[in-house]
Amino acid sequence: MIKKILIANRGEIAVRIIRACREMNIRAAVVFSDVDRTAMHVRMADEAYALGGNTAAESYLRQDKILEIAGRARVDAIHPGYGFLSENPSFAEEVERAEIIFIGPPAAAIRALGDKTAARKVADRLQIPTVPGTNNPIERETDVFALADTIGYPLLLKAAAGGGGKGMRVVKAKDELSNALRIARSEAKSAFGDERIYVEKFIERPRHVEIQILADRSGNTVYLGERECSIQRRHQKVMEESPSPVVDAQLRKVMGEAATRLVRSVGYTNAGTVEFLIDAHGKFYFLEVNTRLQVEHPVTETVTGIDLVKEQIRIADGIPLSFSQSGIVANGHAIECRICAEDPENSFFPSTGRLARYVVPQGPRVRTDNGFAEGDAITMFYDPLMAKVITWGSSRIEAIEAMRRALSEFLIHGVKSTIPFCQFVLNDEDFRKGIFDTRYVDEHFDFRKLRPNKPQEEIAAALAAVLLNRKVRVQAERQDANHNGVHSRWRRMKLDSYQ
Amino acid sequence: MIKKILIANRGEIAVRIIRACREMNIRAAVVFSDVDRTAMHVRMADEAYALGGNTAAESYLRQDKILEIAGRARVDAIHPGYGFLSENPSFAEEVERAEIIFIGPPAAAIRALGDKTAARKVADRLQIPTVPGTNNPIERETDVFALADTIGYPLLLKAAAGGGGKGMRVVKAKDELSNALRIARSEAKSAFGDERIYVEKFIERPRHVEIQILADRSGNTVYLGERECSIQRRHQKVMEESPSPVVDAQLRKVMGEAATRLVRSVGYTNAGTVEFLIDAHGKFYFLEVNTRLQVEHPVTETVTGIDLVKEQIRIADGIPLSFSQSGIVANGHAIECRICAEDPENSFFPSTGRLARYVVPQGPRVRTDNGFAEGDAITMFYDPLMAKVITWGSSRIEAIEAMRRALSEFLIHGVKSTIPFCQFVLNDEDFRKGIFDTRYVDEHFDFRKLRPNKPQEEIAAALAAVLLNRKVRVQAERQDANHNGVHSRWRRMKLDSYQ
Amino acid sequence: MAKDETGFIPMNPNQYLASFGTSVYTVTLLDDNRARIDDEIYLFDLAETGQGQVSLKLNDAVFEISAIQHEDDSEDHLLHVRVNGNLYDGRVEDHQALLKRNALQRGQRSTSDQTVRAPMPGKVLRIEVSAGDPVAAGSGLIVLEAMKMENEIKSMIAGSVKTILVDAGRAVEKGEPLIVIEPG
Amino acid sequence: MAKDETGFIPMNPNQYLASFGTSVYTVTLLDDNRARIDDEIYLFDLAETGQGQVSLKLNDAVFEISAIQHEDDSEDHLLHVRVNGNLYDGRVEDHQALLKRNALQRGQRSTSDQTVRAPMPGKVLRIEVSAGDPVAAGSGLIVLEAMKMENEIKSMIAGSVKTILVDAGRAVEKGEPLIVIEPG
Repeated sequence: MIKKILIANRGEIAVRIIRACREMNIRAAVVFSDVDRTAMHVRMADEAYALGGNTAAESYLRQDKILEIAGRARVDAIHPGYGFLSENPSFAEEVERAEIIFIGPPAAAIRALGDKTAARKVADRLQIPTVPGTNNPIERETDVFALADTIGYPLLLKAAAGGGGKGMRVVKAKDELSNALRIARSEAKSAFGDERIYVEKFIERPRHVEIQILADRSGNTVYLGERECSIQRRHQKVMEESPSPVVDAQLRKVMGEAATRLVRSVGYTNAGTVEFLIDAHGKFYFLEVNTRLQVEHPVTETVTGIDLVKEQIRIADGIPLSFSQSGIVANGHAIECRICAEDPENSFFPSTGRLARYVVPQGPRVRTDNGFAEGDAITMFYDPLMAKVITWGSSRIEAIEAMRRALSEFLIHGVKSTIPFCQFVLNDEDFRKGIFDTRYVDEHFDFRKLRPNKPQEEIAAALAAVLLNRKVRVQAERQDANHNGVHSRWRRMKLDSYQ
Repeated sequence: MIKKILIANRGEIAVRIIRACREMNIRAAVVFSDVDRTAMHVRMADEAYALGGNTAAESYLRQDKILEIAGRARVDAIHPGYGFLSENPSFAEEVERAEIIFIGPPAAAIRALGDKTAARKVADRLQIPTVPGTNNPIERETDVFALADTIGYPLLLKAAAGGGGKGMRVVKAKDELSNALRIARSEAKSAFGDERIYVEKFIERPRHVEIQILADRSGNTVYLGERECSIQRRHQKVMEESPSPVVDAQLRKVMGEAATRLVRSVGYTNAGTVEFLIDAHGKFYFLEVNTRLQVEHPVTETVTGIDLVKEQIRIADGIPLSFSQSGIVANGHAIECRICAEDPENSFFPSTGRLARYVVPQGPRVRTDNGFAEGDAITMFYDPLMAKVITWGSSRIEAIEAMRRALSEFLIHGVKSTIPFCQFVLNDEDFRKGIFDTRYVDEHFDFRKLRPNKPQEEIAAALAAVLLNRKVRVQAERQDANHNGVHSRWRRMKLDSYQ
Repeated sequence: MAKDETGFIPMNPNQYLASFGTSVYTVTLLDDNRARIDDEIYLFDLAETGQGQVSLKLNDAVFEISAIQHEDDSEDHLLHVRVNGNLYDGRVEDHQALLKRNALQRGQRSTSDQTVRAPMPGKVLRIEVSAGDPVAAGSGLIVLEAMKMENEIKSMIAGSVKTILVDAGRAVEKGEPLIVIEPG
Repeated sequence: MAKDETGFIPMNPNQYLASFGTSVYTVTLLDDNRARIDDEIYLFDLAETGQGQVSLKLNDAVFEISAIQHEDDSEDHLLHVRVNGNLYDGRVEDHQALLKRNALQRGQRSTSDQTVRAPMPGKVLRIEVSAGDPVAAGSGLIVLEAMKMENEIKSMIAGSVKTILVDAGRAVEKGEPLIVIEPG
């Protein structure tokens, strides 16, 4: 039985897993880099082990150190979270070789589905529709050009080892291809250490919809409905919801069963996500499998009432699922906003700094999965995700209004954040009607509309600034006066002593 | 249509109502006493109006000022919250006379059910079982003694105008009666300005179970299941849950229908709660009606998904309920802990002070309805309730484990709180099995068991205290050294200048 | 871990007595990251967080700690230490403090009269005892009204009422002495 | 509310210019709770909260406000003011500051060269322009790598590249000048 878990991650997801451990009376051990010595995941853990270093490569990606610590700490299992080592099949293998439970799918299943090219082959074999394109990474530029002519533009270039939209490039026309290919390869190399690229048809107006699955070690596989993840910036998700405004019960069943069939075929266990695109005609295409917990898992938890992290731990411990497909009922609507340290007024550039003020929302229908506290620093070393806000409503519009309310309470001072962007989306009529696709940011978003249009607030800002300015000046004058006072006294003392 | 609401309350419930207003795009105006100028409900409101004074009588109970402000602020409606003016029928009347909507039942319904004696008469007429006792307040001590002999001991003395357990006294035997009567009258007078007392049979091993109802202005009345509120200290609820471990579907229906019949009979609208006792044999007795929102309303919201505050506002605005009795489905289990500034090691005495540290729990399955922030003061003027933590689980035990986790994150430094008491209860085997009644605190609770039994934490406390002690000493020495340094420099300067 | 502390004075300036509940720990700081606590040596690392708290690593275990001085109890320098949210009350005495305490204890008769203080601000409603009355542990002494409730303050020890320091009707501050009980 | 601020210097030491976005407010503090903002008189009450914020009452409306000085932009004393969670960037100038600014503007040629700064710490991957190159508003200048992403920094104005201050491969700090663009 799992009594102690090593969490090989940081930030909000490490905190999320610690909380699940607490509720299951499991001891939580964590690892940390030098800058993370006082990070929230360390503060909340039961045990903490230094990795040294600061960059991901020096710390959270160091398989050797993590395995050594797991042995020393005598943990029963390792939870990799998302990112870092979570989808690395050789790490999963090494963990299992050390007779420690890897909280995730078997290495073979990661290998079979984690690589996009391999996963597409499986899907093709099972006759699950895929996006037209290559099943193999293409090495030579001339081959890319030849294929492009077959499929037709626009094209999408994707890193074979990528994920979360990293290393993706759209190529609109032939004359952009050569340059785009170079950048995509360079990014893929720097992000994943693997510059292989593959090429596919770019689906226009696609919605990104994914199916959450759970598979236990007794052969039960279920799907937990879908997540709509079309609101993306830089090809990365920033707002997600469940259910999707375009998925009805019939489509949910077809996609859910396709996802189940896919993971079953490779002996998959634990949690996983099968990503699809849905085009303007409601046709879906298999995209890839994320063989791990997703960032956006809370929206599924919120509507189904099923705790995915606890289920991951139970499955890894050999416990069968306590519910069947028919027992999974989605209730109401959930939305998530990712609160990232980025500047939406400046192309979502990362924003670093110290959190001078950091107040997270509270109250009804709000869940905040958060990895930082006031006074903490946001460094350039890791992912800019600070927190996720999840709201629930009995209807989609109630969830949206709850999110508007929650974000109005979220106070961050010290770094820029995606909050104004999320507020823009929540106020946008098309979004509120459910009409959007993955091109939403390119087509709808105007950073000049981010600034709030509230004249009374601006007047209040002006007056408060004047009053604070005067206060600072008065204090400075008082200090000067005191200094003069000291000087005078000192002069007087000299006079007294020596005259 | 309601566009602006005046909230005639403070603390967590005022904040709760502000949040509902935000989500409904209604402007929220609040009132405040002198000490509350920077209280959370003022900070979060759109508009704020000074009442002056500090005690409740000087501020939040001043009907005249509140009505004057409501007129000046041109609000459409007043929400009274709980406590203060919420169950005062003449205030409701005055509000209506000023052509402002009172967000609560009509004055006549408050009058018919708000007084316990009147409410019992209604219940008797409808053949809803009540606890044996008097329907009228008893004035003369000799009459009390005579009645006591008829009913038999133990007896319960209750303030006619009381609520929330205030002004209640158990009398175990005849020789205690005279003294208890004196104290009960004095407390009733000081708390409610009404010293009338009534007398009833004290039900042994009773569980306090209450039914939430909603009634719109179109004649629809529904019940939203029950709340179990037997964990009480000083006859006041401190932990509540829904559903109750002792209420099955059949009993829920019978009690729910009794509650509905009762409120319907007096033309009740808006939210209300019908309180019952359930004895050891599962027999229920009508106790009283709270003609307002309850402190513990979030547990019902959490399992039903219905937002009671929003429904209150919609009903007051004349909008019919959007669901029928059969549409109300309870999902999973919710528990609430009241976090009060009280010392559970010292008879739950109120504890005042400044919140040097105040960190509320976050993350999955936790809702915190909170009225304070770090740096705020807890004064002696008002109710000691600081926050409510509500957790949800698919099972009762999952909700309990989530609450244990949540309370372990709730950090309060500066005042004592009920957190250690709640932790005691959450760890208690009888509570975990669902075996408890309103005598739980008297019979199970031992304040000497409140201190955590965690040797490693105590060692950590000792070492941290030593290290902080040394740091303070070193800093003090350094300051002394600096002072000496200044002196030396000053002496040197003198020497330089004048030798 | 509980030890008899009477008369024990550490001679090492890096040695401290930390009293928490019924336990008394002898803590010796060996260097910047090693301490001996009673008979065991621990590796430690104390890091301040941005929130005015500290994160203490003790061997591999990690604790989130914040400490404040008890406000209305300045006479004995009680520390409230929160470890992972749990409260530990205690005090720390170093070489100098212990020397001072020892000298004080020698110099004056150790009296154990107990001063009953107001646990909150409020109004004295009734005084239920008179000077000289015998009291049992747990028997009522005085009734305070605060936050709309009557709160009966009880004696923690058996003995007799030595002095009554307040009158009925009087408003009292938190921590204000109300009654002195002489044990016996 | 937007006014031409050129050359306007308040003669009253209680008068300030507050510039927020495209609006410039003339704020005169009349006494401790009255201010004239442009042509309107407001009753105000500023109260500090325990959290280092202020609660500002402006007539009957109430705003929760926190303000910090922009860290890496010390040259123009930009204030970040959060009102009810929304961000307002601006600056305040009093009598003295305005006199000083006016003197400065008379003394030196007003140059509007734009310095492009690093919006985050990172590594310069590529420089896409050379000195003298014409640039359009929105055209790419330099590619920074940070947080595992490539970030192309674009010109905000049309003009030409005056100076390139960094080399490819170089690590840069947040706010560090990268390129100077001459408008035109």
